Amino acid sequence: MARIIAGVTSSHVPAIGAAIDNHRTNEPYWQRVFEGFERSKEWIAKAKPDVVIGVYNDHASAFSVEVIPTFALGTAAEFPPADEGWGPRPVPVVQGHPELASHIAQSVILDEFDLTLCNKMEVDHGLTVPLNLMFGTPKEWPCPVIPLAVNVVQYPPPTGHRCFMLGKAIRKAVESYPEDLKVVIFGTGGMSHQISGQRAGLINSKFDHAFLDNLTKDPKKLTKLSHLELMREAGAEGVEMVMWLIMRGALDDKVDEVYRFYTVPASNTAVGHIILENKIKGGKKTSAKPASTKSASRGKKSAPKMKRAAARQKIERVRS
Amino acid sequence: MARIIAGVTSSHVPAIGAAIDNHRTNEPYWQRVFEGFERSKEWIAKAKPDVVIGVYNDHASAFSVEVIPTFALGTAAEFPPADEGWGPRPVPVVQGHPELASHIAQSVILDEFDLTLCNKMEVDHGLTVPLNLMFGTPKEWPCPVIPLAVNVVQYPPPTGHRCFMLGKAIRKAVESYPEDLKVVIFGTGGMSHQISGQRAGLINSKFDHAFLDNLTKDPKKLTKLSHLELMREAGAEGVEMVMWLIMRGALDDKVDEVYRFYTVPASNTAVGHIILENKIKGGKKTSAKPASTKSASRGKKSAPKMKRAAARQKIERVRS
Amino acid sequence: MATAKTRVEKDYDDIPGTYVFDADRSRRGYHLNMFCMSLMKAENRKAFKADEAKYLDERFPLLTREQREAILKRQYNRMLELGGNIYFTAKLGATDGHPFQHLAAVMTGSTQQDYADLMLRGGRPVDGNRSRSGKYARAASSIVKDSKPKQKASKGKKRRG
Amino acid sequence: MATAKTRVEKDYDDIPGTYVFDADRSRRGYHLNMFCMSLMKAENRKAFKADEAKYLDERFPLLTREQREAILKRQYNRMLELGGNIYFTAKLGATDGHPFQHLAAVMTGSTQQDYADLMLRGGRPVDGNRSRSGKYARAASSIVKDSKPKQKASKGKKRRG
Ligand SMILES: [Fe+3]
Ligand SMILES: [Fe+3]
Repeated sequence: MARIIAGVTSSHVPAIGAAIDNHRTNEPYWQRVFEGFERSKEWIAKAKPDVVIGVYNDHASAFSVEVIPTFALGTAAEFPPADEGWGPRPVPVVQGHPELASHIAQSVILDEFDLTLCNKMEVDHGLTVPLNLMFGTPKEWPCPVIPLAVNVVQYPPPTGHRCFMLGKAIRKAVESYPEDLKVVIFGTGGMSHQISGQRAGLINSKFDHAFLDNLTKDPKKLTKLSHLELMREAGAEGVEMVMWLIMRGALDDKVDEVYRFYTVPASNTAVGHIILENKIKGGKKTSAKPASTKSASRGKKSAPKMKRAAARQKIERVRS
Repeated sequence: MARIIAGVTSSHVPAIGAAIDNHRTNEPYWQRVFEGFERSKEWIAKAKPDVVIGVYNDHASAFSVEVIPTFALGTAAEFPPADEGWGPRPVPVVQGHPELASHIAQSVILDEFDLTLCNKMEVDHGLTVPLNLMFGTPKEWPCPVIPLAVNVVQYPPPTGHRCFMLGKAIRKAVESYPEDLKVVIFGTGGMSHQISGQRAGLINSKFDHAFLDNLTKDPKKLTKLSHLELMREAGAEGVEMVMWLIMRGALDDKVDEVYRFYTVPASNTAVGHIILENKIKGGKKTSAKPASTKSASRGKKSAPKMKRAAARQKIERVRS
Repeated sequence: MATAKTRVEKDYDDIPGTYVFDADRSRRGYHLNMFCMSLMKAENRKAFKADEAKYLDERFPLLTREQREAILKRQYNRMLELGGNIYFTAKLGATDGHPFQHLAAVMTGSTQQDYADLMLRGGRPVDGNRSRSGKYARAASSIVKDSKPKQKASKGKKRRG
Repeated sequence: MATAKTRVEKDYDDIPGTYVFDADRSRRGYHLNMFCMSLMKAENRKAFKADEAKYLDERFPLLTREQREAILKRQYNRMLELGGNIYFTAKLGATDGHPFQHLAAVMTGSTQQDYADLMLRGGRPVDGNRSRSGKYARAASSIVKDSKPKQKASKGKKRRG
């Protein structure tokens, strides 16, 4: 039986991708961001997922205003990086998992989610940046990835509640797949940001921290946020945080928050990142804890600690 | 306030379109089919809808196996007829109603239906044949049509229950639209038929009649039919009858069946057609009854009667 | 609704003479169906007719050998087995200028006239065509009332449907 | 969730400096956004740069006069007003070789340096930027605990978020 062992959220700021592609990750501005993911890379190397389900949104790359799917699940064998205006990102082609993806599609549609299935789809920074943040820049991604693209471009996106329920349906689908597979689900986008209009540049860290706290402990509260409140508090484009709730819905009600990182800014955006593990099942822990060794401190800034208090201290420092 | 005054179901057999396009409607074989819609044309001329919502499925015309939306709502200003292999059907371009369609999209997505919106879409015989059956062959369709394409090509289609609930959500959306508009909703496809494999040619009139009976009186029973039962009893392609439940969900719980017609065969398919009106509201009837005058009898076959018993008698005659 | 369990088992495989176009078939038949879709353009139909094998080899090199053969031999059931869907394969029949009932006759192992006559007689009956395993052979549908008599049947009028 | 009533009223129009890209804007901006999308191909970027007005007139004749002018003058807020979406209009900025923060500076009436500094200082604060009508000016979010003290606050540690 396949099972979802953990969920990861991460912003997918395009400038992070540009920093990687242009080898600028050692600039202090970007170091601050990438250091926040050092421990996460160790964690995922230990967790070794067999498949990643990547929840993200397309940014007018694969989908224009001609066809706008609310939920588009990638059932293809591979997903090339999209040309977002400067040629495709120099990242590996994303290999899909057509069998599991089709199984999820079938199960979730019979559970009354109205998916659009994509047997041909290019994927943009929304999916590939989080893969870089978690896996670095390998020649090939270490495991297949099933993309799930969510419309957050044209209002209205699906409600947070709908997203949460889709997560639950995905989990049920995964657990009815006969092969033994460890699955990690990524929710991407956010955190607070607005990149359009006179209010561009908006950041609301108070809101972001509350969102992170509730994501771990009381996600149902987040499912009650209206789009209006999300846009008002977290920016017009911050509404993409509804996607995190798909990830959260796919996990246990009670989870272990094993890592958190938050920094402002990356380009125009507050970067938020959290790793949530399902609790012990059948006597054994579902996945590895992040290693507490090795991750070197660089310069003034220490590598982020796993404890939340420490992580917050760091945030404080970064923002001051 | 806009309101849905009635629902119509109709098969959308491509050969019916070919018979129209090739001027063969007077051949006895086709006369039998077209006569069944004479009263319906009179009915709709009296009902004068301001907008039609046309629930249908695409048959590998607008959508291939690259992108498969479960529910695709047409929000464009117009929808040209698709080239299904012999050039587009010589029928008028379908004019949409972008404002109402967008309003429905927004309302229904916030009600947690995961639509795909299409601002560019060609429409095939699935939509245009029922328009011909109801409106004849005018130079322009008499009113705007909002297409709603449902996946019934790749298994699984949405469940009948999901379709029924979508109908309810569409009704709610229509009723929150500020302009006074009379809307008629078409559910198309069916009835029993299988056009693939060694079982091609399957017809199950008993099932079809039971489906029609329940459609009027007890549609919730139909929402419990599994796809397996639908395919077994009504043919692999007969599963498209789930679309009729979208129409039915958009109507009152109790409706007046004002017309019914059933005949076998049209090409490979059992043709079923029913008109259901919402009951009197606010003191006045929501729409016109079909005229009981004028419709001429031709040759041996009398024009179908409104009464079901009579309609069935006719069916008996037609099939014998 | 099918349960997760029966979904994995594909309950619908019990229906005889039927190839339900599910995700597995869709994946298997992707290039076959995309080939059929290409025939929606007049110029492609022309190129295909001019040299069928060349058209397939050049434009759809990912077709399997079996699919390629089934296309060239117009084996319509075999195409369904190999992941084809009837709405797609029908475009191949149309390219050949065949009416749909020709394809139906091929698929049912009949002549076109016999198939047409079958339809005029009311089509292929469902009795005897429900179930490979025989499990559902006698069962009628849950909505067909005369197979499950109810109190309402006492209305006097026997229900036909 | 917004109710039907508030949806028609567009509750989100109360958010200052914000153009929510809803179906009405999407419809209005269809050709503007499709123009921007066309810039994803190198050959189109080249053709556009060679003669902007000609490119627009020949390939996107259905742009309104206002949209055409906003494009030519790079009026990024005006484009949003006229139905543009930022993910689309950003492709125009990219075609010009501008970093995104240039567009942000244009939209916020700032210099690129001032905008960058604003972001480094932690971004534009939400206080004072919630509401045109003032109705929500002081309200914080329902999830931010320190704006709505609860019993749990007695835990001792003051919540930051
Ligand atoms: Fe994004
Ligand atoms: Fe059909």
